[in-house]
Amino acid sequence: MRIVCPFCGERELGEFTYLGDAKPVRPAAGASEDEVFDYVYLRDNVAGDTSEYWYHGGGCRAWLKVTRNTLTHEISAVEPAAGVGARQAAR
Amino acid sequence: MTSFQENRLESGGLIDRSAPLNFRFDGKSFYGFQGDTLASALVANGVKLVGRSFKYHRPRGILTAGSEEPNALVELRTGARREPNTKATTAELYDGLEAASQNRWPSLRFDVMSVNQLFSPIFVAGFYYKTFMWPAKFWEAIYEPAIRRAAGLGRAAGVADPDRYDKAWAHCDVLIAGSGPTGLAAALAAGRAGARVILCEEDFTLGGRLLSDGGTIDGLPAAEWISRTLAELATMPDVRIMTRTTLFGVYDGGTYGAIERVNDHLPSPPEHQVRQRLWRIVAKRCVVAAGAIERPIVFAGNDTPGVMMASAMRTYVARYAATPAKRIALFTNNEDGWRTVEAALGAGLQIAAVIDARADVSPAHRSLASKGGFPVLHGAVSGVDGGKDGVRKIAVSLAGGARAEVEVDGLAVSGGWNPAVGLTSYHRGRPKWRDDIAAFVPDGAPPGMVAAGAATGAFGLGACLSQGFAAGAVAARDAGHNGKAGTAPIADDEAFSLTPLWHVAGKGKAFVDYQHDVTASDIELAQREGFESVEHLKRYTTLGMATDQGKTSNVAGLAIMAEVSGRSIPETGTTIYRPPYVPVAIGAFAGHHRDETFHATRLTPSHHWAEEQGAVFVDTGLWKRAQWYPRAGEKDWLESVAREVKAVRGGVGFCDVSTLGKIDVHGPDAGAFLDRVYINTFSNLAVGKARYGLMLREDGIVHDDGTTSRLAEDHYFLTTTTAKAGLVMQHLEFCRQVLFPELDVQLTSVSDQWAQFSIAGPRTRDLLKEIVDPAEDLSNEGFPFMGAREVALRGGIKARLFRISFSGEMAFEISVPARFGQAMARNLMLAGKQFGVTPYGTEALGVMRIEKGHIAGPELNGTTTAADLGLGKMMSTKKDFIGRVMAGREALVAPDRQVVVGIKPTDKARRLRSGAHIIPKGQTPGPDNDQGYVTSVCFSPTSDQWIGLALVERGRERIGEIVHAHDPLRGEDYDVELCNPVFYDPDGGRQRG
Amino acid sequence: MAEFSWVSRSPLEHALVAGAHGARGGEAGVSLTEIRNFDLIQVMARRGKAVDLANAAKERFGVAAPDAPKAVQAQDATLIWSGPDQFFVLSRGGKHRIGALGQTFAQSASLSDQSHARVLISISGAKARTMLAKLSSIDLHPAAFPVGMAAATSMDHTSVTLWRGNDRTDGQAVFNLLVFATFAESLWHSILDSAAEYGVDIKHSEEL
Amino acid sequence: MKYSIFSLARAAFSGHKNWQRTWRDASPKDRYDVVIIGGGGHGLATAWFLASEYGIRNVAVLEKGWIGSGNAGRNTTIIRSNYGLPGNTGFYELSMKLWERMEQDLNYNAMVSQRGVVNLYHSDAQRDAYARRGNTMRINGIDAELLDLAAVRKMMPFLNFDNARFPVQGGLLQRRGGTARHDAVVWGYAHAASALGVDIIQNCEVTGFVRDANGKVTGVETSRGRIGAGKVGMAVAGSSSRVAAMAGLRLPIESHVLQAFVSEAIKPLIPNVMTFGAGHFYVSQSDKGGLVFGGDIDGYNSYAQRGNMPVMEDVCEGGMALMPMIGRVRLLRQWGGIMDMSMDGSPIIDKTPVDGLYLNAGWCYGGFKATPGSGLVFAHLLARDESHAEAARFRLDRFRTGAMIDEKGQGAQPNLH
Repeated sequence: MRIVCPFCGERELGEFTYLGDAKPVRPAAGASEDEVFDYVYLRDNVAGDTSEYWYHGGGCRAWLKVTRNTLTHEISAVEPAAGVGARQAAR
Repeated sequence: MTSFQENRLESGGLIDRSAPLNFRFDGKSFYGFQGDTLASALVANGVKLVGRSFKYHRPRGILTAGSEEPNALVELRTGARREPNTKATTAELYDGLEAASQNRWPSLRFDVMSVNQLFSPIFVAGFYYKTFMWPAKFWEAIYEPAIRRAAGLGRAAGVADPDRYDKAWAHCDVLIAGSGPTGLAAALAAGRAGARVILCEEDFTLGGRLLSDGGTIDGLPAAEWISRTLAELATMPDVRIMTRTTLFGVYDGGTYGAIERVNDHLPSPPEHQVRQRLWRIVAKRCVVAAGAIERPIVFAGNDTPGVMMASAMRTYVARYAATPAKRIALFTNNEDGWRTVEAALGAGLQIAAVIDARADVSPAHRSLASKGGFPVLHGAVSGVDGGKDGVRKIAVSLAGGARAEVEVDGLAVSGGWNPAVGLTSYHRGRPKWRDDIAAFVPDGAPPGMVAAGAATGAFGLGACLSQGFAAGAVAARDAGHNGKAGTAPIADDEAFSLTPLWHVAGKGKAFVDYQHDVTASDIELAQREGFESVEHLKRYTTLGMATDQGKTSNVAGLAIMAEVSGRSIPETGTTIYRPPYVPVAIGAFAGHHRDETFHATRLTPSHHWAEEQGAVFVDTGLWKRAQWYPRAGEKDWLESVAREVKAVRGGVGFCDVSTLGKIDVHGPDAGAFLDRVYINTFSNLAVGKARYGLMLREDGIVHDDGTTSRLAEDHYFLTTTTAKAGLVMQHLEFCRQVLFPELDVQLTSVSDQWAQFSIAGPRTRDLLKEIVDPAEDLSNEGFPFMGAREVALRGGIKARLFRISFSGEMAFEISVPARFGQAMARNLMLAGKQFGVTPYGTEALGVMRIEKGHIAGPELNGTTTAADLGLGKMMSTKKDFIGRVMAGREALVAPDRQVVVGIKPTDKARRLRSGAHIIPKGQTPGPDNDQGYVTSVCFSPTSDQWIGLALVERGRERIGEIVHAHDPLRGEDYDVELCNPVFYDPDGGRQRG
Repeated sequence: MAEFSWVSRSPLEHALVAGAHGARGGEAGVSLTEIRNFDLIQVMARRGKAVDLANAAKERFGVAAPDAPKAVQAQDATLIWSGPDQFFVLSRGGKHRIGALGQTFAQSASLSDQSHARVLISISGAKARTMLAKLSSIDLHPAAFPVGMAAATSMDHTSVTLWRGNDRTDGQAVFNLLVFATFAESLWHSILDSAAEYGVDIKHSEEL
Repeated sequence: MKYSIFSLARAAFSGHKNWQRTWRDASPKDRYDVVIIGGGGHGLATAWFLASEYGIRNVAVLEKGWIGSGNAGRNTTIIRSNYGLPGNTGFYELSMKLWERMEQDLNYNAMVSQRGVVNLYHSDAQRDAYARRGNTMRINGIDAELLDLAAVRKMMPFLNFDNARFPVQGGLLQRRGGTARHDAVVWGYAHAASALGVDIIQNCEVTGFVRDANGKVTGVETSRGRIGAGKVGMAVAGSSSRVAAMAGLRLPIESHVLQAFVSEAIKPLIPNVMTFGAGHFYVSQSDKGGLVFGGDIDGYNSYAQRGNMPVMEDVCEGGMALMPMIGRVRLLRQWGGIMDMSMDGSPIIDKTPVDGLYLNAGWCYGGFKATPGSGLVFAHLLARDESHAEAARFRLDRFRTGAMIDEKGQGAQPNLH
């Protein structure tokens, strides 16, 4: 598998580390145990296109949000994990 | 010296008669020529019997001339380089080659195990599932060892492979598999268009079937066209042609695996060179021009030596000028098989008959028969008379029902061709059936890949050239190259007409899978017993699971299953195609990652200094760390370690702790950031101070710990444990980039920038005064416990000094830029000489941390909470932090959790061991009273006895209780007392003093 | 009072043996030079300050800092992209120390000194690309990796920064490699292993 | 027909014409007391135990493809009970005891081969962890031995002892561990369950659940029509999330691909099952002669049933580091199975919040060795509506309460278990 890092270009799988589903959002401070439980433990585990976090640790150390099909492994989109919007704001 | 080869033609072939090569097969010496394979050289020398089959030990000869060979497997080379199951058909001949037949005893001709054939009525498919069950104990003792000895084929060397391997990457626009007409045409088109091209050919000569079948292309004989084409390709700097290289698999993102047999054509690799190289080829497009494989027809006795695929027979004759037989018959169901007759006649061989299963034969072939004076029999071969010396006679069932017999010493068989659909199907693709050629062809392919030529069922030369050329041009264009490709090479298409015939009924064993001895009746039996799915068929009979990967057997097997189960072939379907396309040496997949270079090695800045001191090193992750520094006369490591501990506790010592993860946390929000990742608060830490921190995972379990210092308002220096350095950095980057992108914070690993030493012991300050600039105030007031700041050292360099203590002594950690690490170690020795300074290793470090009750890896085991470790009070209730909520779940705050406690044996002389379990005193050990286990132990020179830490149920409430340490693995049982985990200086006066 | 000497030792000092290595006969296919005397500062933009950082860099070095994987040659420094909104300043020892750069970038960036954290190896020769193909998954074809191209990548599972410097006077490409100091000896041996079949010429230099 | 050497010899005389189907090819009835989704080892074993132990014979096993087409036919055939945490330890030993009598129970030779499993260690810390685990095993009445270097050398003289990056220091041995012929386990349970009246229905894909007004599951919709059920049990590891989603459930499970590899068949070389402690590699040799080996999962969610090269290389690197004698042995085939990776690395066998729907999932790497035990405890749960004593900790709500069974200590990160 190869991932097109938005910063570095296309790189081979070995440079990346997988974290998992990017859909769950960390609940805000003060969230209930149930909400945090859901965030930490429950997964849709989709067979098909899914958005997930990958870390380009063997390269530029950016966290990426990768849209990938779990049936075919085809990658349709990659963006910085913080989101393109957040990144532009940061600049 | 004679190089007489009885079955070698006087002229012709692609062999170099001026380069005779000596080789040995089963101890007997022979000659062949440069350009031979082992198989062609054996053919040239009239060797027919080359191996024994897997189950029945039947005599077998050479069936094919390629990597699909099921029978002609040998042990190649000797000693440590012995390679089992090497296909003689792909082994390139070299001078001095040694090969031996396999799976026979005492010899190939007289094999005792051929007695198995007598039991063949019982040894049917799956027989072992129905028997060997009684008595139960006999399986491991008797039945299984016998089966294991009988099974298997060749013998591995059993000693370390002496050769080297490596791996490499390659990149191209267009990757082409195969150098037959299709592949060469594709390379021409893509190359001319300006694409970067890699062409892989598993053979050592380019040309594919052209080398055997010839033909006329662009008006030139095939050989001339090949040279002209190669000459043109050679002018293109971005076209790379790799021979002896098999493309074996396709992986995601256009990554392909290929194996290059760099030096297998030599007795051993030249110095500094590898035997084989694994390629990972990244290609934008791939053209599969892998051709097709001729398939056998299943009939009784079809495994007799001398029965050979028709295309293989003409390969031996045309390419190698070697004649497998003198008087041959052809058994075919298609037009292509006749080309073998043409080739054989051209080489002066005698044709005894052609048995054609089709109703009609073309007029051209009919006249060829009458000119050649041999009969054309319409029917099928139904039996073979012969044995280990080869075929003597074949029985033919004629179309009208009559029988005929033909005397021959060789039988060429053509059942049609199966396109090589492997590469196109490795992403679980299922090929589709084409009735006109009675074969499966690719139905789609992984992204970026396309098949062309015979691999798609286009068997004519003209079609191969035009398809290959077109595919090459399109691939180049898709990869962004629009140069002019010119015109495609042109040739005529041969006729290909086929009437499917899979299986001829008859008496005697008719083999579908030669190597695994799967017969037509085995398939019928499998169907009868309900194993009708092709996957069940494969698993029940082992069809297609041999080293030839079913290349000659799979389609015939499922065709027979279709027949007996009353389904069509496409309804029956294929099994899943799995890589690799040819078996690949495990050594090649490892490359240079073996022995000491299995993984990288990390060295501390003072490593070579420690080596000079005679340190013993220990592997900690990738690190080599000094474990202890033995001195002459010390009888064991315990003695050395005890000396180091005493030296620290009584004076001063130092230890390289550079392996700790070190991270610069910069930015205005650095403090706020740390507040969210640590359970305790860092934003209120004063500049110039250090604080111990604990971080949790989001599930509430302890992740890591370490001290973090504030060096400036917007600069913290964070340390992690050695083991977790990389993971913590990854976690912090996740927090920074994903969870809290609103914070202005920057992270950099500075683990390699700083050589860090722990200096500990009551004389630490004395030592430091020697080396630190006198202007620096090191007094308790000027540099209090948990102080942290930059200091100048004598001689002009700057260091970071932290007053932190892992040993419990008065201690500092000092960091200098890493290239001064060695100098620092030497200077510490110099500065501390008068105080008896002693370097200490990780063992002494461990002893002192246990004496002090500090937790480390064995306690931070991924299941312990802050409270388990006695650090529950550190959890701030005033802020959110990673793991806060989940840490509060009921089972994680339950009162009966196993918590860290100290232990000491009641018998002071008793040694403790980690991994012993804790059982209440007086009870019989069992799952219900297993209350915990010993995590860390050491001999404490300070207490003069073994001490340890343990995780014990309600341990903190049970201080003083005598419990039982139960260690059945080591046959030890003894009483220990649960105690305060801080064995040494519990009120901490020494480290503050 | 003892005399302390502070000798700076390269992490490769032990492993690097100048001279020929591997196959002999004919010109060495690979030349390896370790460069020993340099300052290397990591510069990371603070939140919202990327533009300010670019301006400050331009002012100090006269060139725009790289905002893509490139190495930009300034008069007395090389600015090498190392990640989004960050780059290295590589210069001859003493030219651009962290203290001086800290003033330049005080308003726009966080700085981290990496001068001792990396080893710098320069690789060239007729077989340099062929050898690097064994260690690097990056496409180093001249069209794909021209002079000035850089990559934060991994070799043999070890993080490195790789960039193509100016060609040698004989036209051969030059590949520069920053390797983590504690991995350097290990990766050095991997490089030697990979290059041995082509013949290797080894030296070190204090000059950047 | 009872299988034995005698029936085999008799059959030989009649040219093997009289063999019956190994299991009946059943068509679905309207209703069953229990419908089990998934015709793998677990589903079939559950059916057999329901019929043989609990007297419930009106049972159907629904398989969307051919029986054994999931992980039962796609594993490395290892059986062992060397687990270290309460919950796992007792359960896997229960399973091991059932392996030991399987052939006699089923009248089918599944080639259970107790040739020993050795986990090699390369550091003091690993030794201590194995000591802890081995002692747990012994306390639970399970055989375990801690081998020192000399003992390992004697048992496996072919390992790299002399120039290894991470030298072997010893190993944890379970002699009763070993291998079993994976496909035969499936066929054996099918054979025996079918003989007791269980309907095994292949090519029957479940497409939905039938629920009554109270939400209780009363049947399943399938590609072969609606089938009523008193209770429905899921044993579809690899697809658990997908099937559970049809009932509106989200699970603490991710699907990951685990590759395995087999070499060409060679004469006996490796006597037992070995795991390399300094990398990702484990190996045994099949009775047919192939070295069967594997390593770590590829590390990202996948339903593709095929893997990528980095892990393949990583596994072979581990193999060569441990035993450089396999360098010239050729890798013949590679395949990938879909692991039901749970959030703590341990299985879930429990009722679900949906009435009438029962869950058997989250097996991670433990699925094959668990087959008989899983069948028994799941049958118990289905028959009695309460957990079997040895499966009481495999609760679905343990993640909510914090009572995880985390052998590797990796937390809620399925790809690291």
